[in-house]
Amino acid sequence: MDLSYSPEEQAFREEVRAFLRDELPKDLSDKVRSGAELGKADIEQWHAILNNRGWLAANWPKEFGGAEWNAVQRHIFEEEAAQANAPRIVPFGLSMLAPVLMKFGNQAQKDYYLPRILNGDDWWCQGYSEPGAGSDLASLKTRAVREGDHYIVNGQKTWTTLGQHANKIFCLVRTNPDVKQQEGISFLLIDMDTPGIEVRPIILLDGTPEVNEVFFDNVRVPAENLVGEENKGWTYAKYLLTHERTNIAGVGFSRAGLDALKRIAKVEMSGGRPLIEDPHFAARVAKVEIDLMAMSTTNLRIISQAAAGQAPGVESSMLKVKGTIIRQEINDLTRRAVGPYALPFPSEVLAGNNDPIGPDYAGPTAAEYFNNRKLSIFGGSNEIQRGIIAKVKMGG
Amino acid sequence: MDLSYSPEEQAFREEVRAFLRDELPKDLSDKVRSGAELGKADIEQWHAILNNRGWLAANWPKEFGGAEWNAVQRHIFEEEAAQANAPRIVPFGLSMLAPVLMKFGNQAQKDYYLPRILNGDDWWCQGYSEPGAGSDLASLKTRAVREGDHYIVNGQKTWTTLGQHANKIFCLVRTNPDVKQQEGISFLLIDMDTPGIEVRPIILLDGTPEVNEVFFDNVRVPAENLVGEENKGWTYAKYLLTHERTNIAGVGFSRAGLDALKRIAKVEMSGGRPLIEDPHFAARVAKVEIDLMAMSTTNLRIISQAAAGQAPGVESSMLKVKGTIIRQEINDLTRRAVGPYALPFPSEVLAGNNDPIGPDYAGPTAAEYFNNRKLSIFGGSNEIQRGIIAKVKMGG
Amino acid sequence: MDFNLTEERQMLQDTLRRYLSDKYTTAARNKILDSDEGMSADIWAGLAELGVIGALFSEAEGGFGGAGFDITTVFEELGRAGVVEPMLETAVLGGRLLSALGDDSQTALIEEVIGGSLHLAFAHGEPTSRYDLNRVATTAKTDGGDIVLTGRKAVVANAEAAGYLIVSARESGAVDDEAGISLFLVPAGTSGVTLRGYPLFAGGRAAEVTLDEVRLPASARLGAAGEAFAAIADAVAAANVALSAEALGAMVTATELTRGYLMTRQQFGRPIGTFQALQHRFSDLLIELEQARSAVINAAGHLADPLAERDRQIAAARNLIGRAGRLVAEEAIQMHGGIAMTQEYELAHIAKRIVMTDHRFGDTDYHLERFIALSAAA
Amino acid sequence: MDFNLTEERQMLQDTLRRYLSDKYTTAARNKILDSDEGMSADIWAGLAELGVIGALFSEAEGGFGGAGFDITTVFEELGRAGVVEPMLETAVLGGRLLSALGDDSQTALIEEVIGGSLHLAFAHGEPTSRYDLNRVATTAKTDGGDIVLTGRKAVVANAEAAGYLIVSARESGAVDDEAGISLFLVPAGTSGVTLRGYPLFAGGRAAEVTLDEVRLPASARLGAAGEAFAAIADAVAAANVALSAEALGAMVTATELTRGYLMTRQQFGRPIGTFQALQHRFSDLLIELEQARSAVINAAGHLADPLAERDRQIAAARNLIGRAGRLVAEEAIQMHGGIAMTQEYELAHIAKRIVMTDHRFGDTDYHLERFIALSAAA
Repeated sequence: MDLSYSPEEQAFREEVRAFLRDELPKDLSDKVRSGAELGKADIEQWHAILNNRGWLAANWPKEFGGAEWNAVQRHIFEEEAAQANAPRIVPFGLSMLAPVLMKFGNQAQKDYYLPRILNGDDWWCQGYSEPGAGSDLASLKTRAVREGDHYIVNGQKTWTTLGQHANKIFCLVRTNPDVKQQEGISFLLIDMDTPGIEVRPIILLDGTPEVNEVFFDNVRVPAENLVGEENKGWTYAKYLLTHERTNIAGVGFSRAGLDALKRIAKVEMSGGRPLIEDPHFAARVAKVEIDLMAMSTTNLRIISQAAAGQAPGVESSMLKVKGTIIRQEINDLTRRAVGPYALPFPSEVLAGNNDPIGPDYAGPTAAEYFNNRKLSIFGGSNEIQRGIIAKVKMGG
Repeated sequence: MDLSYSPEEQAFREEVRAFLRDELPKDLSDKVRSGAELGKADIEQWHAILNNRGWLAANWPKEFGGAEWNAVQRHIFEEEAAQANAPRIVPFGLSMLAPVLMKFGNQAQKDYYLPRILNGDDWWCQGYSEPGAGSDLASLKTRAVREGDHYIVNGQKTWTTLGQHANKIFCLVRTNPDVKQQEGISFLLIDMDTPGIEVRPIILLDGTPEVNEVFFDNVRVPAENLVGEENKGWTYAKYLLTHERTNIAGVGFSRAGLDALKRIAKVEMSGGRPLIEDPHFAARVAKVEIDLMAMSTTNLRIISQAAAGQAPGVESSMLKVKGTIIRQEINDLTRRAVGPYALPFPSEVLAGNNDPIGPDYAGPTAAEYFNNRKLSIFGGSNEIQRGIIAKVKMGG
Repeated sequence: MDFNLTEERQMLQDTLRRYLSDKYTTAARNKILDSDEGMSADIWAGLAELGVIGALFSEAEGGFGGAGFDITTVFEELGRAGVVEPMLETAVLGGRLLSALGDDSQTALIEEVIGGSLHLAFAHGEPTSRYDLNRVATTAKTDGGDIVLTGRKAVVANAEAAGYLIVSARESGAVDDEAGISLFLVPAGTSGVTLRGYPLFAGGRAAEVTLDEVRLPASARLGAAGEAFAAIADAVAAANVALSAEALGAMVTATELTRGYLMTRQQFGRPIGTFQALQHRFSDLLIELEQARSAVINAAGHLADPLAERDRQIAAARNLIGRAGRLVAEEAIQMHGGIAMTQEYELAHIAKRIVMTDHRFGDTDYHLERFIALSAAA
Repeated sequence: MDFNLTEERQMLQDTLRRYLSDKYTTAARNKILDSDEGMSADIWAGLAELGVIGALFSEAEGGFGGAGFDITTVFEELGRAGVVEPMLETAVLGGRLLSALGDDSQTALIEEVIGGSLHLAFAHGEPTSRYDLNRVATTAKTDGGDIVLTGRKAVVANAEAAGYLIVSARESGAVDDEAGISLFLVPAGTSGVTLRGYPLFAGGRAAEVTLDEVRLPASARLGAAGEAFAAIADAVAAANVALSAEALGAMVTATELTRGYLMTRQQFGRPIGTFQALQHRFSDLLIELEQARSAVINAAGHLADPLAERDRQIAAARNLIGRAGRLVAEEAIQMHGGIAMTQEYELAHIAKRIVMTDHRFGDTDYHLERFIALSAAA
């Protein structure tokens, strides 16, 4: 047991810090700090900068062009990147599809797709959820019927995050409707430009067009776009879902959010004193900070225990549940901290086209609070995670 | 809507107050105040005093010798009695068996048993729970086989509160093992002096012998002791369980407990000031007080809505859940309030045979905290109550 | 003690519920939310015609209600339907301030309010005053027979629609003195008044109000100079009762929507409402809903009490409803899952109404501290 | 960074766990709880022999450990088994105070402690000092070459068994000054010392100690006059790490007992662990258990840090463990139902150990306030 950073780890932190100082464009970090929406070009720019440094794919093996960082390195990077208000890395290609391709894809797929993910040639989105399925993924209905060397895909996906930017989608499709639900599913890679695909935005409760519905009407997908074996897609899907997602606890985001909250609470006045000196508010902030300090260690412990590339399984469910609770609590406190100035919702200001109403930090707080309710719903709801934990831990 | 007490209600409160001032023996209220255990004689004394005034059976109809108070009167009495540190009324005969007898008993049973309950001739205990059954009451195994004009009872009951004082027990027994669980149960009245009955105390985690196991070995019970019809006992049992129990929310106890807590927190010093001025402690006390203020109104609303003698049903489940949460929170805060003096457990002091360790209010706090965990377990656990609420309210 | 609504209030409740369920559908409301005005003139006229505004005033004021339980009857229904029209600003805050302090010509405006032809806005909060009612930096200086107002008012709900802003300003004392605050009736369009309007996150509109040497006749003052604080506190007490009831109504709807969803939505081959974990959590929501209703009753029933007890009960209610409201809003969204995250779904708006209540006239913590202070003083 | 136990600590953990699971059965412990001594001399000797006491001291002190992770390794195991023997008093508090302040003849006692032949007790808290380490009203007056102690010490754990009481007393300053406090080594049976002993609710014994003009030679003082506070704070910091680890161990056992019960106990025809509501709540316990473990690691890993950071981490750990511990204890009892309410069942004792930790060296709220103060100062 040793909680101190080794000289190598400290040197790495300095390296990350210097990189962020030198390479992170100020207009990007300003947008992140103010809660403004990032456009596709913003994210592509940041991905390219990271890729240029060899740091875009933190947990890919070196052979595929990854950084192959260990748990502590990833932790350090996430901490520093969040502190510096770096844009978040979009995970669909890098952390979700890529591990599946590395493990189950054929050589041609690896050779073709992995470099394109790194280079930003492809923007992937995820075709998992369907209307009416929710967390019951395996009940999916989108059909793919083999016709010669193509699959003909019909159906609908939903909650497709940033699908409006994507040129590719990886999909779970039903290739055999006559067997047990989990046994008739395949994993397909689909070009979004294929005729018959339509993307419609879903406006979220904070007004943002972050997620989409994707409709498939007789979409012809080359059979070579099948990953692994037909009807084995459920295995790959589970691998993707439980695969080591280093940032599932969101510790870096929470840390940055907490720091921002404390800055706000030092400036906001309540009853003639800074809000942070209000004992009740200070107590709530302290409790979530204490939870986060422990979560940070929990995260490092769990990720360290899993050998590189291994799935920590049920522990990642624990990280997800507690991590989202902490992030949502910080969102709640931040909204409260700004008082009446959480009420305005000036869309033109949030789009960056006008002066803020009240203090500049106040604008996005209510929207972020509501938007981040998704954290405990999407990607396997916290109820699903609790069920997984109970199943694994009580099964013995 | 009118929250103010009418002149009649105010007069009633004065009457109750005068009665308590004049009639409640000081040695009894002292014992209650200090958390000392009440003996059988103490309770019988208090019951007799109340009965003498006609106030023992608050919600019995007048025809049976009850006070037939309305909801507000009962509320006033409970508030005043708790404030005055009156002993609690033991409910087994008065509030549990009696309503069943009034509704389902035959004339002979009513004529014989009801006056004996009022006069203190009988001390009833409850034979519902069995080892291994827990909240799943209907799975009970104690058998009663009809032989001529007797039932022969074999089996075991448990968690029998104050069974050590009782001379009678009302029991759920299985009279038909060959039908659906709920359909083969009967409701029997049994004399504790009958040969074959053995009572063994269960020592609770705070050291008190409050509950018992009761063993039945070929116990002969006259058939006339059957209440209602054979195999219809489940109906009577449910009636008993969901029957209006005026005090299920425990508002009076909570109010008295909260007042005691505040008195303690004014005396206890922390960091050089009274504990009640510590903002964090004050906040926790305030939250539970706010919850209790609302609960007091919830209680009155619900009881007022149910016409006299009617079962409020699912609402009493709500009162039970929230009422126990509030009482347990007050117990927790009281334990915390006394600081290190919650640690000692001098049984001879608690028995009243020695000077207290530390302040006199500190002695029972830890024991009460642990003992009152039972509130959410016994009498239908809070999980069972939540299930009832969901079933009724979501069924529509 | 009596926990039944009077016959009149029962009728008001029935009428209002029927009207809103007919006219204030999700589609209609979404259209209102998207509109430039942020409210519907038709709905406002309809509410006036039904007597809903009049129910918030006493007979002496020209209405037929005005007590705590009238307020809660109206606002629970507004909350159930997620109504965004500015009843709080125009009728409760504006109306009560006029009534409490106005001279005959000023109180004459109440008739227009009740009739639905006049809107009001209470321009009191300032960029750094947060929830402190006593903190007023805007100044009122007498200049000859005139009064000159200078300052800034923050998040003034309904400012753009209001025929008059009721503006607080300090005539004397330190920035947080209760004494020295006056109210002024400022007609819309008065020179020197600038509004920067914007929509609110939970519907409706507000504005930042800049007062740049706004010159008014002395007759614009409501009541005696520097003595408006008590009336402000009274009006805000009534507003807090209204907000509590509105949140309660919205919580009822959130719970009902959740119940419906749990019973119909299928997952893993059965309605998700048959899963025990959700059942138990739903039961907790129902319990908190009963508690919230009791808190609203307590607050309304003590609105006419002596100030200390009135304010203690109101602080208790707002704190409890703040906690219960957050629980209900978050759990309702969580139990719904993704659908609740979409703007067009009823619950999204209702949840916003519940949560954003917490940013008006004190949040959950503010009211807890107030409760502690008032309890200690008692 | 490294989250693995060293080989030595792994061995210590294994050995201790095996020993306690053999010797410290529920039956054995219930016998100890019922005994007049409130502890077992055999167990104490056994622990000494295994090197468990030695593991709590550094090599310089004659042990082979003494770091934060040695403390947590030992105390997590003691907590798992619900051990009531006074390791905290004798080894952590007593040992560290001797080591920090003692002269050669005084530190020589550590050998007896490690060997198991000497018990110690830290007589510091007073009837009204609650958790304030700086609040010492007991006085030490010099009288010729002697020192005379007068005062009362409250809830002195292990006082009856101790060969020496380590008594704090004030030589100068105000009642809550950190400066001016000294420690004195008071042999058992010293004239003027009265013990009123009693059992503790969660096992073990303590005493109210009255010091009535207790006359000691000046050589009884530990360290320099009036300068003991820093050593007290250091020893209590280590005690807080130990208490955190002990509570963690007890939480592990409570959770394991609950898991076992949920999987075997049948109700409504199936194991109650198959009911989803309990499954989800049990999952939350497991999550909090991981958090508690991390909190213990953080506290132990920062025990040798500069004081501000050390104390901030320790306050964080005790607060988190106070919250998580209450949740685990209460939920474990609730999920068990009636059986957990009986004295003889393992969980009853374990739950008491968890909850009553909160009454030693500061409760959950005390540590939260400390955390806030230390964070604000940082």
